[in-house]
Amino acid sequence: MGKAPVLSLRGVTKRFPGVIANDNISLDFRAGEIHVLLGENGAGKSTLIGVLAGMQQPDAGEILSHGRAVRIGSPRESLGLGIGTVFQHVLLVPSLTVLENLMLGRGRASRLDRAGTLRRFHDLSQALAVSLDPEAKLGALSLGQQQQVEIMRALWRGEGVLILDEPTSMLTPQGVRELGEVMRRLRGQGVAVIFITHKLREAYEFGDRISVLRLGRLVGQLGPERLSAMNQEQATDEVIRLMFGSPSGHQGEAETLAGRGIRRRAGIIDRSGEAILRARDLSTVAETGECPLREVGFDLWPGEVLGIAGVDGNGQKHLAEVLAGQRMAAQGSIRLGGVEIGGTDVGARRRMGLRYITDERLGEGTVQPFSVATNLVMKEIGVAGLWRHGVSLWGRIHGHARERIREFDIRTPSERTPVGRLSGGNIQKVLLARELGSAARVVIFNKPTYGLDLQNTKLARDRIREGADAGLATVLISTELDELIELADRIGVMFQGRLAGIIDNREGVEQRIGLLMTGAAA
Amino acid sequence: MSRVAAGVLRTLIPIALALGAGALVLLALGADPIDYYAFVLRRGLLTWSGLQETITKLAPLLLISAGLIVAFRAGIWNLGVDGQFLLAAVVTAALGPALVGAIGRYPTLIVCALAGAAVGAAWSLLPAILKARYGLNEIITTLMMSFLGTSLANVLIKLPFKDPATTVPQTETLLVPDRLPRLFDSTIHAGVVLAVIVILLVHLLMTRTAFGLRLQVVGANPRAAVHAGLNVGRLTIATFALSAGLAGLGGAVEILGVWGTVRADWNPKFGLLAIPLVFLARFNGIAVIGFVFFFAVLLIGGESASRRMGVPTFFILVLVGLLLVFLALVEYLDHRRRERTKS
Amino acid sequence: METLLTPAFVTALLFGAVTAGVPLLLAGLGEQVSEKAGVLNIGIEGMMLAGAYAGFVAAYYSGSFLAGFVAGGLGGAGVAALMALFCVRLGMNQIVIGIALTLGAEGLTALLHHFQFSRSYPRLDAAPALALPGLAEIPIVGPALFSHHWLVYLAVLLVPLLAWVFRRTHLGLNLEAAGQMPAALDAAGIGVLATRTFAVLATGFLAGMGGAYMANVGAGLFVPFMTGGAGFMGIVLAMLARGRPSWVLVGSIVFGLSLSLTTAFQVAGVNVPTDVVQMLPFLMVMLMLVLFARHSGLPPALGLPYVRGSR
Amino acid sequence: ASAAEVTKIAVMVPEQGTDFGWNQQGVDAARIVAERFGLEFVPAEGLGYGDVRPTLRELADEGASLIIAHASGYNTAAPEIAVEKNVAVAIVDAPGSIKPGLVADYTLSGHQGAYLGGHLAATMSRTGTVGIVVSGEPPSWNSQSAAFALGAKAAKADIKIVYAVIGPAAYGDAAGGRRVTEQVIAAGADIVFGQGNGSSFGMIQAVETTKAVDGGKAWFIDVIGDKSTIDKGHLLSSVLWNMVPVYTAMVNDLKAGTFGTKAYTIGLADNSVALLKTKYIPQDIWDGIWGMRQQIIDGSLKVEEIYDAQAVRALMTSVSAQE
Ligand SMILES: Nc1ncnc2c1ncn2[C@@H]1O[C@H](COP(=O)(O)OP(=O)(O)OP(=O)(O)O)[C@@H](O)[C@H]1O
Ligand SMILES: Nc1ncnc2c1ncn2[C@@H]1O[C@H](COP(=O)(O)OP(=O)(O)OP(=O)(O)O)[C@@H](O)[C@H]1O
Ligand SMILES: [Mg+2]
Ligand SMILES: [Mg+2]
Repeated sequence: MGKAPVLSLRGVTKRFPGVIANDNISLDFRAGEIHVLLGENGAGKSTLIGVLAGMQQPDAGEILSHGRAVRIGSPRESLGLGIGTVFQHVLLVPSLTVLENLMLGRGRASRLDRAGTLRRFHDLSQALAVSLDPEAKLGALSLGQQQQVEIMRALWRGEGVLILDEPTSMLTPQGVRELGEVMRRLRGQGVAVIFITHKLREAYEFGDRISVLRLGRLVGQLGPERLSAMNQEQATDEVIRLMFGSPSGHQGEAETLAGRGIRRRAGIIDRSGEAILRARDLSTVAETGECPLREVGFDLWPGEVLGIAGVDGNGQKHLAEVLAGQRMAAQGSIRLGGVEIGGTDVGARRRMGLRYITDERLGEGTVQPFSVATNLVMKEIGVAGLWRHGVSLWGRIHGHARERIREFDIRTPSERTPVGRLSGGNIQKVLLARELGSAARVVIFNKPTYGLDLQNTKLARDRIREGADAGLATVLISTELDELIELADRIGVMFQGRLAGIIDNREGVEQRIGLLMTGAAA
Repeated sequence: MSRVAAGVLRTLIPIALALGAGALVLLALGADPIDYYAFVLRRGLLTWSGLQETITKLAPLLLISAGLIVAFRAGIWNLGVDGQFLLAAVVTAALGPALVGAIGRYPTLIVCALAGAAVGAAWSLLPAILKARYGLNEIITTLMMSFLGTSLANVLIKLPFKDPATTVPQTETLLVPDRLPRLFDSTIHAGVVLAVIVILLVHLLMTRTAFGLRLQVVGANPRAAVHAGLNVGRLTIATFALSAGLAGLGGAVEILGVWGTVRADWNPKFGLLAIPLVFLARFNGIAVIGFVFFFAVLLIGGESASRRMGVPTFFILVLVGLLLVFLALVEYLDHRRRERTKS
Repeated sequence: METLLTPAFVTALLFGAVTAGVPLLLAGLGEQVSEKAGVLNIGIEGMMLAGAYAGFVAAYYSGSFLAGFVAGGLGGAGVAALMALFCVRLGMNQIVIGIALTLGAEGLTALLHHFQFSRSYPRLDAAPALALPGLAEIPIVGPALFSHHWLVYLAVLLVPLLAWVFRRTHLGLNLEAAGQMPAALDAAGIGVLATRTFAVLATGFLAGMGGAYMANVGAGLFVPFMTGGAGFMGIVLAMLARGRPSWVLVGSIVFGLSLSLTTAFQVAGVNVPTDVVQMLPFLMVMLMLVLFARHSGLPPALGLPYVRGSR
Repeated sequence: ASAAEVTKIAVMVPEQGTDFGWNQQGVDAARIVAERFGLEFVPAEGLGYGDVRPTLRELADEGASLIIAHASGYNTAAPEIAVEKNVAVAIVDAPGSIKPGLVADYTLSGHQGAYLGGHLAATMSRTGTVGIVVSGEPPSWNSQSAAFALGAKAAKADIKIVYAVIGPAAYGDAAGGRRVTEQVIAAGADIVFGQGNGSSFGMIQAVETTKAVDGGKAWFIDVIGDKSTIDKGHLLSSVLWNMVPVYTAMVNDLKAGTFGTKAYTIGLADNSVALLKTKYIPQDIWDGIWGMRQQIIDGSLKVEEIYDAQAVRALMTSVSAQE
């Protein structure tokens, strides 16, 4: 294997208060190779990327570019080395247009070169097979589209190294396939691609080399020759062994983690009784860049999981918010246990047992600077037991937090740690712990496993399944088909704000949903 | 213990630096810094007569600070406290003398205090509604209302509330015996005690109650507040009312305790000092008391020292500016230290 | 009575409105640059005052108005440099530092004036006026609007220029990004700290020029505290303008006119306290806010320090 | 009130005593009187318009025999402290609150001088219009504005009088002073009677740099202090105040134990109010003014005292409305 590394890490270490995010990591990235980084939430993948992108300064170790030691003191210096990065969290300016975002950083005080930028924009649009309106305000685009802009920007100067931190987390299967094509094409052009994902299938499908991080340390690597020698099953088993150090005894675990042999929920739903949740022609008014609801209706029975499939940005957000009471419907009715709740607020609905687990864990789900404990009680400030006559009983609030942390296995230094310091997976556990209490009757999940690693994904899905088995009525909004197929009893598809045909989750459901998602049969 | 010592040290060093910088200016003015600072200390802190003045100065600053703490913790930048303070003061000064004859001293004092708070709150209503209903940024609106309030106060003094007995444009005067009672035989009025109690209560309200926690959630992440089902609009208006009400109470107390009347064009601009101090104290009511006291010593003592040493009083402004900068520096370094260690 | 409202007088009213408006215009435009970049520059009052003092001293001793304005700009930029160091580079609290700098500048300039000028109160000669050929001949309006010191035209030209910079140059994009999503600017390879430093210094320079204009052209001399809150007015104007320079111009015209209006009323013998007239512009603005209240669209990162890679 | 031994007098002023005006005259006069009586002298300058009780108390504690609170803004606080500390204070603009042995009032008004100033202005005005510019409307300035208008009126029935206030609390607004003065000149005034602390330098600047509507020179009539040392040839006159007689009388009364029994005033009679004679005033006109001065002194000519702002404005309006 003659390819010399274009970029190398030598003993890179990065500490954060309380954690060693990267612990003496040495890695080589080669031209024309797609190098997959795998690891649990909090394993240190993004930190490593941050170091390469000049966003983080390593505490120890060195970086070699074409064998030459370099210091990447700022993003500019990273770009200067031909490294293009698509960060895990979109780093674009919402108030600027697509074109302006692409022009950002191409100059200091000089005039903007719209014509030239537009030309390059069209070239790249071709190459990436995307169609975006260059004059659209970025904030008005769906996360998926925003990510396409990010990729375009990362490729702008035809970089030698392209880093993609969990790019597929908000793409449709179709989108993922296209991204795969792009990566392969770039590999063909001799670009070194660094690709981070939590989905083993993608890792095997696209990766020439797989490196696994665990608790900040590099715990193993599958080189091209070994990888090509293995079939997908062997590869995934090996990766899982590396990731979780679980001896191959836990085959069952490995299987579910790998998402193989999905057991559909065998729950037999009794639909004779009255539906606990009845939605009738719900419609909303949209602000710019949002997709409103258009006459959405469905029934949901206790113990049932209603899956909502669809490409991101087809009204799922509005549906969730309208059901939760965060957004008032322009028309339509919602009945919970026979009671009309269309006019009631979040608090009232929560007291009636309606719960909502948002997909925006940081945006609205948590208050980052506040402690885990506070975030755990955020939706019931003032309740008896934790408060007396409106006076906070902090002792009890922290006690309550410790219970939840134990029960939901939240990995946090303490209940007083600011929630913003936790990794994505653990923040999600905080949300689950907050919502899935005893009094819950109906739960709405919005992309519950988005950005979670295998283990946390499994945990979250188990929670959903257990809940349903215990009689919870569940609305499960997800862009991941296999997740829906694994968990849902019936699946509806959102397309342009409408809920197209709700069908039973049986064999061959994939094709029909696939069609509905593109509006074909809608 | 040693942590406390370290903390004290971390505060003392920058103060020393600021005083050092001030000393250079004093030398340039041909004054002996040692003498100057000695005078400041003696008048502001070490003599009972001076200390009384220092303590008396706390009342309006603490009440305004209390109002600011409520607003700032709720993420609402009420920068209009001066207008709220002033209007409340004018109304108090107009009401007091008119009422005292009819209903007697203590009822008057209570009515005036309440009226002042009400006026302050009322003056924040428009910004509150604009913020709650349209999300209009309150920095602009409160600043505007503050300018408006200052002018309106003058109009009120010069036209409806003018004391006909004097040629000077000012309200009638609430006579000394009718003002807030003084503590023992000192010149400190009961309003100071009220102010201290109020700010401590506000501190508890914000840190130890459900209401306070709700406000803090709204302040830290409004979207999370909506998600959690908090009525952000109502909380916003409540915050404004409470914050401005306290500023108004400050105005009332200052009149009932010290002035007895308001003269046209009077505007102490306490907010300009209280706002930075509240930030330096990180919205902590107890810490605010310390900062406000420190600066009260500086103001009372500095004025005396300037007079005794023939230094123009402008120098006090320079000193205040220097201290704010260096204290902000501590706050910053301390913050950095916490960031590094906290986990 | 109306006989007093002669053409000459009307001209003077308009002329006065301009002289009163220009410092606000410069301060407002300056503040707008900082705010766009995400820095809430409360210290602008101090920057104006420093500019007024430095500008006067330079103009007085050199006898050159140009020197005065340059010095004024540098004086303002000097204070701004402190703001940049403390608030941008170190990320210290912008409101505390802003107020501290304002108080410090007030005290320092007053002290300097006290020892330098309080016995002699030196005054400059009338600022040379540059009459725009043609326009200046228009009756009433001509001499009122088109016969001013060149800095006035410069200040007005700054409006379209800034608008152009904001919308058509990389600097404009960088400033916008620094205020909207600093991390994105950083990731794009432009230093957020440098961008903001640049913005704050620009603010200081413009505010300082405004102060210098106030002292050298407006008053012809320096007296302590002479800016009297013009800086804070600038902040309000900048925020109301929502990033549009043209609105700052409109705003400063309104306030300038309202000041002249005060005099007009009095001379016309309308018997109301000046305070009432002073309230008019604020009332107007509040009214407009109530009627057309929409999100005030301040940059999300306004007032927040930027620390690379922090969570 | 019984005779007291006087050892030390203090004077309190809101701004630095270097303004060629209210503050400077007050401090200087007090100093002179102190020297004259061989008393210890304590100036407290730049106290601003905030609460001065701390300073009053401190001065009392330091054993001041007399505290001159030289600002109308101090005339509520000072009497209170006088009672509290049993110290003699002198206040301005509050004749109502005198107390034997404790509180004396001296209402300073140069209205008599201003009347002469108005006469001078009207007779010397080429344009037939004179102006009055003030930075605020405290009583003592109101009375002078009114007297100036009356004097002008008396000299020329058809004189036009343009009255303008710079703005609220514009004591230091030099730019405003200049702007408004220029506008007043544009309104036809060739002689401007200006009252204002820091802002009055802006007014002078305007007079120096603006031509009157007839293309001729514009003149300035100042108040309280004598700015001729910094004049550039536009200072026509000034209504000079001299507090020395008043302060002297106070000390004497204090010694005699009659302090606080009378209100002190300044006037033409003892030259505590005088019109500044500059070389720009033609002798014949000056003689006429001098004669009028006699009439005022011997009471044959009464100058109305108007302290209220509204009344003053009303007067101006009516004055100019008559043509
Ligand atoms: N700026 C920061 N400050 C403090 N701690 C941080 C910071 N960034 C990351 N961490 C911590 O470092 C560890 C690694 O975080 P990192 O984001 O690199 O993990 P990751 O592998 O990207 O996880 P995920 O798959 O959820 O993105 C985590 O424990 C995280 O809490
Ligand atoms: N000479 C200049 N003229 C106009 N704008 C400038 C100039 N210098 C810098 N700027 C502006 O300042 C900002 C920062 O410039 P630059 O990116 O070179 O700083 P930097 O060196 O990256 O900052 P740092 O070293 O702090 O990371 C840019 O937005 C640029 O528009
Ligand atoms: Mg990551
Ligand atoms: Mg650089």
